[in-house]
Amino acid sequence: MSSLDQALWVLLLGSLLGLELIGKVPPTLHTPLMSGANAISGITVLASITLIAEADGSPPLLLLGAVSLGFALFNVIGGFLVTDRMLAMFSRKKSGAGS
Amino acid sequence: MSSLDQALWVLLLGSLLGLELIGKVPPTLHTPLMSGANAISGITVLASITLIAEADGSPPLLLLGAVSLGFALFNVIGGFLVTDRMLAMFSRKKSGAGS
Amino acid sequence: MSAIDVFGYGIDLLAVLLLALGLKGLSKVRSARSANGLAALAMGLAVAGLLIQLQPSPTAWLWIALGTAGGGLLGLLTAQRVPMTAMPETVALFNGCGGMASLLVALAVALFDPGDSGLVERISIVISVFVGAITFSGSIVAMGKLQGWIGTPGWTQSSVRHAVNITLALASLVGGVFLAASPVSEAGPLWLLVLASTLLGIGVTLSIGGADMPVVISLLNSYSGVAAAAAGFVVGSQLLIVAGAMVGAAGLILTQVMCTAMNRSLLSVLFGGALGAGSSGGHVGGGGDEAGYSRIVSCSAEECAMALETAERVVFVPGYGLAVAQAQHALRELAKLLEANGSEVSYAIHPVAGRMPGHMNVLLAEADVPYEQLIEMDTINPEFPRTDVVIVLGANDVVNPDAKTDPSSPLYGMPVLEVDQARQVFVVKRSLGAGYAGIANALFELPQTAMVFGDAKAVLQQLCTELRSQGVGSKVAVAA
Amino acid sequence: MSAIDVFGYGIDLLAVLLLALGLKGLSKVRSARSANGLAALAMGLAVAGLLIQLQPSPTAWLWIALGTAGGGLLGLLTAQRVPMTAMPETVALFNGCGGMASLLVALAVALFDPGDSGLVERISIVISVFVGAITFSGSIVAMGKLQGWIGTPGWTQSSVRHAVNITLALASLVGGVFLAASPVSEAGPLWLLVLASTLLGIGVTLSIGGADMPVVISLLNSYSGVAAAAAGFVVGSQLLIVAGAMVGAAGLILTQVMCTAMNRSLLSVLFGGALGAGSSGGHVGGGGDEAGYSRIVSCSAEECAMALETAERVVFVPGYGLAVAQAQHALRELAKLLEANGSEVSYAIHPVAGRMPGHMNVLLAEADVPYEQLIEMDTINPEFPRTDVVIVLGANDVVNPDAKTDPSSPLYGMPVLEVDQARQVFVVKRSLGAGYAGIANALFELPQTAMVFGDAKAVLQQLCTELRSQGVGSKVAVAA
Ligand SMILES: NC(=O)c1ccc[n+]([C@@H]2O[C@H](COP(=O)([O-])OP(=O)(O)OC[C@H]3O[C@@H](n4cnc5c(N)ncnc54)[C@H](OP(=O)(O)O)[C@@H]3O)[C@@H](O)[C@H]2O)c1
Ligand SMILES: NC(=O)c1ccc[n+]([C@@H]2O[C@H](COP(=O)([O-])OP(=O)(O)OC[C@H]3O[C@@H](n4cnc5c(N)ncnc54)[C@H](OP(=O)(O)O)[C@@H]3O)[C@@H](O)[C@H]2O)c1
Repeated sequence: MSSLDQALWVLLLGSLLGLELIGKVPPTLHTPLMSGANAISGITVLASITLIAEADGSPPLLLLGAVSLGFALFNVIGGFLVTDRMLAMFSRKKSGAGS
Repeated sequence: MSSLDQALWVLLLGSLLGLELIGKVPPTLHTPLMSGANAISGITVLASITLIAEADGSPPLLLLGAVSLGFALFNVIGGFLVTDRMLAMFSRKKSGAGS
Repeated sequence: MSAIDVFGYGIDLLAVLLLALGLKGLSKVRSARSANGLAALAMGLAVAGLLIQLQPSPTAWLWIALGTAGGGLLGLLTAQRVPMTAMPETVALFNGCGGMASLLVALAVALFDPGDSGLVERISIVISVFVGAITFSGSIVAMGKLQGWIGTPGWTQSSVRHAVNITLALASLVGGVFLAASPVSEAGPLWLLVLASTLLGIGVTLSIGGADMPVVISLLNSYSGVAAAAAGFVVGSQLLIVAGAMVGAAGLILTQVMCTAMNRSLLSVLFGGALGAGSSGGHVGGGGDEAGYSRIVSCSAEECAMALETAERVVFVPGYGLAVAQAQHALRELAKLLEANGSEVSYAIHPVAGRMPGHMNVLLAEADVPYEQLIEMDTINPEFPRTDVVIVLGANDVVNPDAKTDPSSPLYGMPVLEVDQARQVFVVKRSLGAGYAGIANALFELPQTAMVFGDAKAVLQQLCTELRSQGVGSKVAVAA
Repeated sequence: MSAIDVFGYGIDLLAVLLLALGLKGLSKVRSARSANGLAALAMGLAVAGLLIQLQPSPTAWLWIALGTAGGGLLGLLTAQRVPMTAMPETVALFNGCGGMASLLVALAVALFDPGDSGLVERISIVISVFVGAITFSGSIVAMGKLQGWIGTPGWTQSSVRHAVNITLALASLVGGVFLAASPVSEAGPLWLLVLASTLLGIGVTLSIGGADMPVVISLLNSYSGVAAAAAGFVVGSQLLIVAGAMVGAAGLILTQVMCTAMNRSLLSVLFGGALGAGSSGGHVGGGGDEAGYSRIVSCSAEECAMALETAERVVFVPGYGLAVAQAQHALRELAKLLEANGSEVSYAIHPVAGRMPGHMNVLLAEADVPYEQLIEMDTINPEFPRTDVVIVLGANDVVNPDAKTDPSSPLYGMPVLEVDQARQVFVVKRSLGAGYAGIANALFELPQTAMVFGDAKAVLQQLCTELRSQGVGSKVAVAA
C-alpha cells in the first residue's frame, strides 16, 4: 500500500473537508442528501476492482471480488438513481397538472 | 522532496478546505481575518528552518536561511500580535470607562 | 511515473474535486439534483481512471463484468421500482450493501492474499471488517424495522441489551487485536471478529424505535464511509481514503443536523431505547392516554364537508398518519374538488412532520400536488389567522400548541404549526391516541377544534363523496 | 520510521488541525480572538515539531537564534507600536515580508544547494520566486500608497501600464521557463525572473487607488499563501504545502467577500485603475463637483451646538473623513459632554464606512467609545425616525439616499444609513467634494440637512467649546 504518512494526511484533510462541506441543510433535503452521500460511499467499487485486477487468477479472490463489486455497485447505481428520483420530485419546474 | 503525487493530493485537499473554511464573514472581521490569515502564511518559517538545519555549514545557505527566517518570523510574530490587538478592541467585555 | 500513471492520477484528483462539489451541492435545494449527477460522474471517472491504470487481464475483465452486471442491474431495478414512501428502507438496504462490499474486500485480502502483510495493513483489515459488518447488519435490521418485518423485542428495552452489546463489543475487540497482532492471518480471530461485529450491529439497532431510524441510517451511512476509507488503506487507494473520509465526516454532520431538527440528541437515540414505538404512548406522566382529555368535540365527515363547502381558504396539515394511511391521493382528490368549488387550498409542511425529513414533500409530490401549494412552516404560520378551515390529517406533535406555551412539555421549544389561530380546525385521526412524542395535545380541547375519528384515507374519501353529493363535483365542469 | 519521526509526524497533523480550526474561528466574532491564539499555538507546535525532527547542529541553532531574534523582536515592536489606524499598512508590510521569506528560500536553494534538482523542484522554485517577489514588491507599494508615501503616477492610469505589465509578465515567463528547463541552475534566467516579477508586482499595484488597497492586500495575502506552499514543495514539507494552500484559498475567498461588501468586482479593482483617488472625484457625468448642487444650506458650529444642546437622541455617523482628520478623540469628548447633558448618544456604523472593513469600530474603540454604543446599520436604521439630531462626520457615500432610490446611481443597491429619516441632519465636511464613489449626494440638498464646513476635528472641537461656554461643561460635575 501507499506509504502510511501520505495516507494519514489525506485521511485528516478529507475528514476536515467532509465536516466543512455540509453546513446548513434544509430539512427537506435531509433524506436526499443522506441517500446521495450513501451512493458516494459505494466508492468501495474501487477496492473491489483493484482486488479483481490484482487477483492473479486466484479463484477465491476473483469470486469474492466480483461479489463485493456487485454489492458496491448495487449501492452506487441504486443510490444515485433513487436520489435523482427523490430530487426530481422537489424540482420547482414540475408542472402542476393533476394525476 | 516527498513524492510528488502525495504533495499534489495534499495541495488539492488543503485548497478545498481553505475555500470551505471561510464562509460568511461579518465586515467587522475582514481586517482581523486578513491579518490573522497573513500571520499563518508566515508558516514559511518552516522552510527557512529546514534550509538552515540542512545547510551543512554552507555559509551562504546559513545566511540566506537566517535572513529569510527573520522575515518570516517578523510576519508571524507581528501578524499574530497585531491581530490580537485588533480583536481585543472588539471584545464586548471591554469596560466603558473614558480615556 | 509513466504517462498512464500521470493520467490516472489526474483523474483521481479530478474525481475528488467533483465529489466534494457534489456533496456541497447536495445540501442546497437549487443545486441538489445536478450535484447528484456530478457525484455520479465523479464516480464514473474514478472507475474509468482505475481501469486505465490497472489494465485488467481478460479474466479479470470477465469477473468485473459479472459483478457489474449483477449489482448494476439489481440497483437499477430496485431504484426504479421502490415506492417513494419506502425511501428510508431503500437507503438502508443500499447502505448495508456498501458495508458488505468493504467487509468482503477485507475478508478476501485477509484470507486469500498471499503477500505478507504489515501492521498497518492488518489494522486496516480489522477496521474494514468491523465497521463493514456493523454497517451491513445494522442497516438490514433498520430496513426490517422500517418495513415492519422486525419488531422491538422486549429484552432490548431492558438493561440486558447493554450487557449483550458490551459483551459483543469486547469479543470484537479480542478478535481484532489478535488478528492485528499476528503476522500470518489466522482464521479463528477473523471469524470471531466477523461474527461478533455482525451481532453487535444487530444488537445496537434492534433496540432503537422505528421513528428514530432515519437518524440511525444516517449514522450507519457515515460508518460505511469509514469502512470505505479503511478498505482504501487495505488496497492502497488514496482516492478511496479521501472519498471515504469525506463521506464519513459529512455523514456525521448530517446525523447531527437531523437529530437537532427532531429535537433529539444522538446519544439518546443510540442508548435511550425505543421512544413512542407506535401505540406505546403516554410515557410522560398524566398526559397521553385517552382518559387525559376532558372536553372533546367530535363530528362526522358530513359536518366537516359542510364547513369545507363554504370555506374560502383551506389549509391541510399532513402528518405521519397520512403517510401510514397512504391517503395522499385521496387528499389530492379532495383538494381538486375544493379548488373547483372556488376555495383556495394549500398544504402546511412542518419540517419534521412524518417519520423522515422531507417525508411530506415526497408523499404529496407523489400525488402530484403542485409544489407551489406546499408552504413551509415559517411562511404559513402568519397566514393561519385568515384561514377558514384547517384540516389536520394524521398529524399530532407538529400542531401541539403546548410546544409554544408549556415549558414542562417535552416538545417545548420546537416550532409548531400554529393552527389554533385559524377559525375552524378539524383533526382527522383514528382515536385520541398520542403521536411520536407520546403526549397529549391541547389543540384537541380548544373550542374551535372538532375531531373527525377514522382512518385518514377513509375520512378523505367520505368527504369527497359528501361534497360530490352536494353538487360540488358537477361544478367542476362549469368552472373548467 | 523512528519514534521521533512518528512523533514529529503526529505534531504536523495536529498543527494542521489547529490551523484549520483557527482560520474557521477567525471568521466568527465570538471566537475570533481565541482562534487567533489557536493559530499561533499551531504555528509554535509546527516549529517545535520540525526542530525535534531535524535536530539542527549547534551552528544551525546559532543561525536560527539569530534569525529568530532579529525577526521576532522587530515583529514584536512593530505590532506594539503601530497605531490602530495604520492597520492596513501594517498588514501589508508583514505580508510583504512573508513573501520575501519564500523568495529567499527559493533563491538560496537555486543558487547554493549542491544537490541535483528534478523538474518538479525547479518548477517549485520558479513559482516560489515569482509569487514571492510579486507579493513582496506589491505589498510594499500597497503600504507606501496607504501611507501616502507613493502617489499614483499618471502613466499608470493610461493604457501604457497594460503594455508595461504584459512585457514584465512575459519576461518573468521567459526567465521561469529557462530556469525550469535547465537541469543546472543558471544565474541569468534566475535574476531575470527575480527582477521582472518584482517589477511586475510594483507595476500592477501602482495603478490601483488607495481606497481599493484593502482588497489588493487581501489578494497579496492569498499570494503569500501560494508562495509558502511553493516553498513547501522546494524544501519538501507536507505541512507547509497544506498550510500554504489553505491560507491561499481562504485569502481568495476573503478577497471575494471584501469586494462584494464594497460593491466592487475583483477584476475592476485589478485592471480598472484608481477610482476616486482622493479629490479626483466626479467621474460620473454631471454629479460630483460642487457646481452640481442647487440648494445647499450651510450653518456654523454655533448653530449646530444649539441644536445639540436640546436634542434628546443624537446619532453620530462617522466616515472616512473622521479617520483622515484623526478626530475620534474629539468626537468622544463631545459625546461625553452631550451624555452629561442628558442626551442619548450612539454611533451608526456602516459596514464599509472608512477605507478598510471594520475601520470605524477600530477607530472608535481606540478612543474608548463603549462597544454598546456602536450600532450596526441594520439595527439603527429603524431608529432614525425617532432621532433628533444626526451628525454626519466625514462620511458621504454611506449616507447617500440615491443608493435606495436612483437606479442609475453607481451606488444603487448598496444598503445605506437612512439618516434622511431623522429630524435634523448636520453634515460635517470640508467642502461639497465627493466621496469614494465620486458622485453627488442628494442628502446635502434635503430641507432637514445643514452643512457644517470644516475639518472634522476642528469642527468637533469648536462644538465642544460652544457647548462648554453655554454651561454644559459645568453640568458634568453636577450630573456626576
Ligand atoms: N420527519 C422526521 O424526520 C421525523 C423522524 C423521526 C421522528 N419524528 C417525529 O415525528 C413526529 C411527527 O409529527 P406528526 O404530527 O407528523 O405525527 P405524530 O405526532 O407522530 O402523530 C401522528 C398521528 O397520526 C395518527 N394516525 C396514525 N395512523 C393513522 C391513520 N391510518 N389515519 C389517521 N390518523 C392516523 C395517530 O393518531 P391515532 O393513533 O389516534 O390515529 C397519531 O397521533 C414529531 O414528533 C417528530 O419529531 C420526525
Ligand atoms: N470600509 C472599507 O473597507 C472600504 C474599502 C474601500 C472603499 N470603501 C468605500 O469607501 C466609501 C466609504 O464611505 P464613507 O462615507 O465613509 O466615506 P466617503 O464616501 O469616501 O466620504 C468621505 C468624505 O469625508 C470628507 N472628508 C475628507 N477629509 C475630511 C476631513 N479632514 N474632515 C472632514 N471631512 C473630511 C470628504 O469630503 P470633503 O473632501 O468635502 O471633506 C468625503 O466626502 C464607500 O464608498 C465604500 O465602498 C470602503
